[in-house]
Amino acid sequence: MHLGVVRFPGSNCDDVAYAARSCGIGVECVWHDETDLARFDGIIVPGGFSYGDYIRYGAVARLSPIMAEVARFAERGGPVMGIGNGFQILAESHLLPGALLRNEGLKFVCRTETLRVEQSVCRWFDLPAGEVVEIPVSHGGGHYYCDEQTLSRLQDSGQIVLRYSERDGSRLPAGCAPDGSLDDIAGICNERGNVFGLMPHPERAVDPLTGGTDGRAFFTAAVKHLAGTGG
Amino acid sequence: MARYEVYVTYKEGVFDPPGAMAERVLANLGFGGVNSVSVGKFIEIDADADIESVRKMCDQLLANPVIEDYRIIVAGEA
Amino acid sequence: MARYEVYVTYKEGVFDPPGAMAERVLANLGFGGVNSVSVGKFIEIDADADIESVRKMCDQLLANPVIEDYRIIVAGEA
Amino acid sequence: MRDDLSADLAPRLAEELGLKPAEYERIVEILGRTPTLTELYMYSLMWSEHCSYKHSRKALRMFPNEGPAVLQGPGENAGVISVGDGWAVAFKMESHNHPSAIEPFQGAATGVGGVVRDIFAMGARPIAVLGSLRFGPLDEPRQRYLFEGAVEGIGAYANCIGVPTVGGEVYFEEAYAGNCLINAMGIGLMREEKLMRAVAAGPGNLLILIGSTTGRDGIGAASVLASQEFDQKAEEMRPSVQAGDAFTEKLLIEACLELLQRGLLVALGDLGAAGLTSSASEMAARGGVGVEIDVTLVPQREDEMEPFEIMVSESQERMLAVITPEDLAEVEDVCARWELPVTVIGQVTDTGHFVVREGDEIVGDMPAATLAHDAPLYDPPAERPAYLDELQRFDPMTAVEHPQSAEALTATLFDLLASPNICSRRWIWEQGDHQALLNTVVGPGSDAAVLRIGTVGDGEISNRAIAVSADCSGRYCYLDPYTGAQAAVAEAARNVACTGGRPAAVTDCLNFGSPEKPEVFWTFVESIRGLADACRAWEVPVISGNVSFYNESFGQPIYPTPAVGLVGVLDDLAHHTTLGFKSAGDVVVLLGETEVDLGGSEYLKVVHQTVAGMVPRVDLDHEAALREVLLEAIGEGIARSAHDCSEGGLAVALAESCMAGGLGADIHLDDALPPVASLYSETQGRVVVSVAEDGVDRLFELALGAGVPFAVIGTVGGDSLRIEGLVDAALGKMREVYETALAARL
Ligand SMILES: Nc1ncnc2c1ncn2[C@@H]1O[C@H](COP(=O)(O)OP(=O)(O)O)[C@@H](O)[C@H]1O
Ligand SMILES: [Mg+2]
Repeated sequence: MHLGVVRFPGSNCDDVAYAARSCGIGVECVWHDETDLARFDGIIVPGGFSYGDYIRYGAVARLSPIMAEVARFAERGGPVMGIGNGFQILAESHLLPGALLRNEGLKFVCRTETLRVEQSVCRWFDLPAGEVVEIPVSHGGGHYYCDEQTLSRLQDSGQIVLRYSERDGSRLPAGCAPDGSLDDIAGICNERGNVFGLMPHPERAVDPLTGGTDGRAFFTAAVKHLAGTGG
Repeated sequence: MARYEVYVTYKEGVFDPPGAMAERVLANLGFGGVNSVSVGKFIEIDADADIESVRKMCDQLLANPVIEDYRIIVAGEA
Repeated sequence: MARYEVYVTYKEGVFDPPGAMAERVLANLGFGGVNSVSVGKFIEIDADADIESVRKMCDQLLANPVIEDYRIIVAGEA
Repeated sequence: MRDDLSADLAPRLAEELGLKPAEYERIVEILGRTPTLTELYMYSLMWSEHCSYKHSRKALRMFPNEGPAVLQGPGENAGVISVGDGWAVAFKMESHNHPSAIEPFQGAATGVGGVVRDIFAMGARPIAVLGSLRFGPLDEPRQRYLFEGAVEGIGAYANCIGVPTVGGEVYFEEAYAGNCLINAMGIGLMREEKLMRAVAAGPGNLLILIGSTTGRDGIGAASVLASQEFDQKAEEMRPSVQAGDAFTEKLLIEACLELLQRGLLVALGDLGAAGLTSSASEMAARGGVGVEIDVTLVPQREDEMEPFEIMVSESQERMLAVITPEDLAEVEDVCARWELPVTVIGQVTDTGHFVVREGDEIVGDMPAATLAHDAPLYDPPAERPAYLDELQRFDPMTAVEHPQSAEALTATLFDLLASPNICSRRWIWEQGDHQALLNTVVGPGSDAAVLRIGTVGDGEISNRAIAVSADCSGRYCYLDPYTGAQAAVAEAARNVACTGGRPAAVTDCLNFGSPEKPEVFWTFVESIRGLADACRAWEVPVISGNVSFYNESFGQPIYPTPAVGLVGVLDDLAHHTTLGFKSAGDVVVLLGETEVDLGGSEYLKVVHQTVAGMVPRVDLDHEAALREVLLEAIGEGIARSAHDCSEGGLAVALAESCMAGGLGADIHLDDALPPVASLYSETQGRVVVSVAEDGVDRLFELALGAGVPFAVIGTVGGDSLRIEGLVDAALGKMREVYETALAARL
């Protein structure tokens, strides 16, 4: 089991690498100019502020050589997960539908949020639908947006993976998502379920001392899945 | 050397958080009659390049076609 | 109802990191001849208001007079 | 020389640049001739208050700077202490008051940028930022603008460079309405052997500039702004406001740390106030060498910059380093990988002179040490302010009517919980990433932040931690600067001890009005004396700091505000504590004794709109003993929560422990004091601790042994805070008031 964590200038690759390792996964940080990902069983595009998020969230990172490789990796069915800024980069790269806009309140938010796992085709993730987890968010541009057709397609084909929710898993009242996300969406995947993007940071919840342990499932699930597919 | 002006605006229907916030705050500040505000980008480029390449710059970097439209104006010699 | 367009740009001498970043990235992408890029705001306002109040909106909210200049254009009836 | 000035123009220009006639004379004497334009600019900035500490240096000598843990005291970019197991922590607090008053977002952002550069200049990876902020009351739109902008600016910059914002403090007082205070504290972590200093050495070595290009932005900004009184003349000063470029800073952090890791740097320093001039002259002076810089080699952002402009530009996000010529290629490789420009701009010489060239032409040639060290030092007159007697004569118990009924006292508690100086700061700290780097064990919202020692990037995680708190009551310092300053360190130390940290060292940011006013200068000296006496008594050295004078508007100085940033050490993270009550049935204990201390209190301000009276005294021995009891109790695992009493007194402290733990409490106070004093006195040296029933005896034993007053005052439980006969406040309602108060004012 070997995951690659992409490192752009400004990304917090170390946090994800540490979290994955602490869940027993072998990881390696990969510099953004690399073009060979063959040795990896999965790729994580981590959070942070790649290129300062100048111009648009993820706009510059998307143009780096490694992202073309990540696209090919995903095309071949390889598992790719984008966290926070990584989600923004995957959306900019059109590996995931829609876009991430500035938070509705225009303010950065850092706090622990409750998420409900939706029934989805996401292969990064094997928590049962309806399960509720507590994961920190930390972003200024996590407002998920897509047009109506895309939204119903996401719904119909099980591509909505995570929603911000109440503690008991019920839907939030309108306008209560931390970033104003459309339909309270916190994470989505592509149709095949191998590319997954989420704004919350599971890597910040792998240690009871610093943020809880609900995030571990995001990494251990990958291990199980990847082991199951012979990766 | 030519000067180009690029106007990047949200596509119709895309939620514009800074615009929506501006509408709210302007109303709070007592400005009546404001129907809508939208906040886009105004990019000025001085370049030895034709408009075709400026278009490519927009497609590749300066605008995101999923949510944004852009318009290029040749503003003269720089 | 009138449509106003407001162009907000950095004052001369204020460093514009996104503009500088765009210059660098465009050069890396192989766009030759780009001399300078600056990234400002393009704000569209539909309002039942005269240009004087739009100026006030800019001073109070839409532009930061300390580091930014702005220009208002009456773009017609909305 | 090309920049020659005539002998009669030079003194006039000198005056315009803020040099006093005697200072100008001194420059002529040093050089033995009329200074050139470039030299005059360089001296005027290096000898400005901001760079030379000419009014404060003598008073600052009162601080104790030494201790077994100190690896680097004042005089470098930041102080450094050892925190055990080979780990060292660098920290420093710095003001950005004047730029922030003009443009709060950029001012605060670049303030963070500056202090963070001080940290990694020492070789440490920046691991935390704190903000110590003061504004006028929020009902004025201008204050809301400053406050919101500053909070956003700190968050935006720190978030972008991936450094968590773990705490801070904020107060709203009329005295800051014309002059807000934005102090930023930076903390960094390194292995002891990686300690780096800004000491130039090795004639023939190269001076390199890493990072941003140099523009006209902020020519003399920090130094000039920070050395002048500040009126509504903001308009005219606008051009000196600078925009931060956090991404370039992030690249600088990574590139510089990598250069260090590879052993490629002889010296490293940041470019702050007075830009290249200050950085290079200080490096040269520390190393007893000379430097030579060719301004034409400095990458410029704007056309036709004059040599003096290049030498004093305060463009942000630049670092100066000394390397050997052999290492240049490797240094260039590292910087290229981080997409950062790096340029050789000169070299180290053995002349002791700072030579500035424009190509072949010399435009300045000065003994480097005279720039850095020879500014004349002043002994300004100090005089106890006349207003103190009258203010201190005010007796809060007799001068005003106090609430008596339980209903009125409960209403007062809610008023205090809603006070902007007490209510939850969540609105602020949610705008800053407080978790990046994965070591935040206790984030903002508690007495002190607790950060695990380790770097997840290297997989090195330890059991050790530091605790950090920033504190200062400007109001106390206004009423009694000596005691107020002691209270600032006392509170910071108590906050740190409440989490289980042993106070180790202090940084400070001394914010005052004009030192040329005897009454202001007296408060300055008294504050330093207060800090120094407390720090000496507790063996907590002052290892870095910053002075910001001329915080006045229309001749009105701010409250004396000696902000303190204190770092403590936890040897074992298994024993750390937070402020929230943990389980129903636990026993609530008050360590320390309440007295009638309403002078300068938040109660007096909120309920009676009065700032007067004698402030609570600080008993240095008691504070030390109290901390020992706390550390013992936390170390033995019997303290389940600990929270110190500060603004709002015991009642507010209890309410905060209830809210943080989601549990009520039944309290009975028999201190024989008037009710309002029981509840809202701000007597120092008190901590609310909760323990399991079977821990009470042991805690009593510890307190008894240390001579610390001990009282069982109640039990945890229920869903309201009930203080017998005095207060009955439902948890839900307290939370609603406390959590929404700040946002409601914006
Ligand atoms: N400007 C700020 N930025 C981040 N956190 C802050 C800021 N101001 C206050 N806080 C946090 O809010 C909490 C309460 O602050 P304060 O009332 O000053 O605490 P105390 O009285 O214990 O010193 C602390 O955890 C502090 O770190
Ligand atoms: Mg406290």
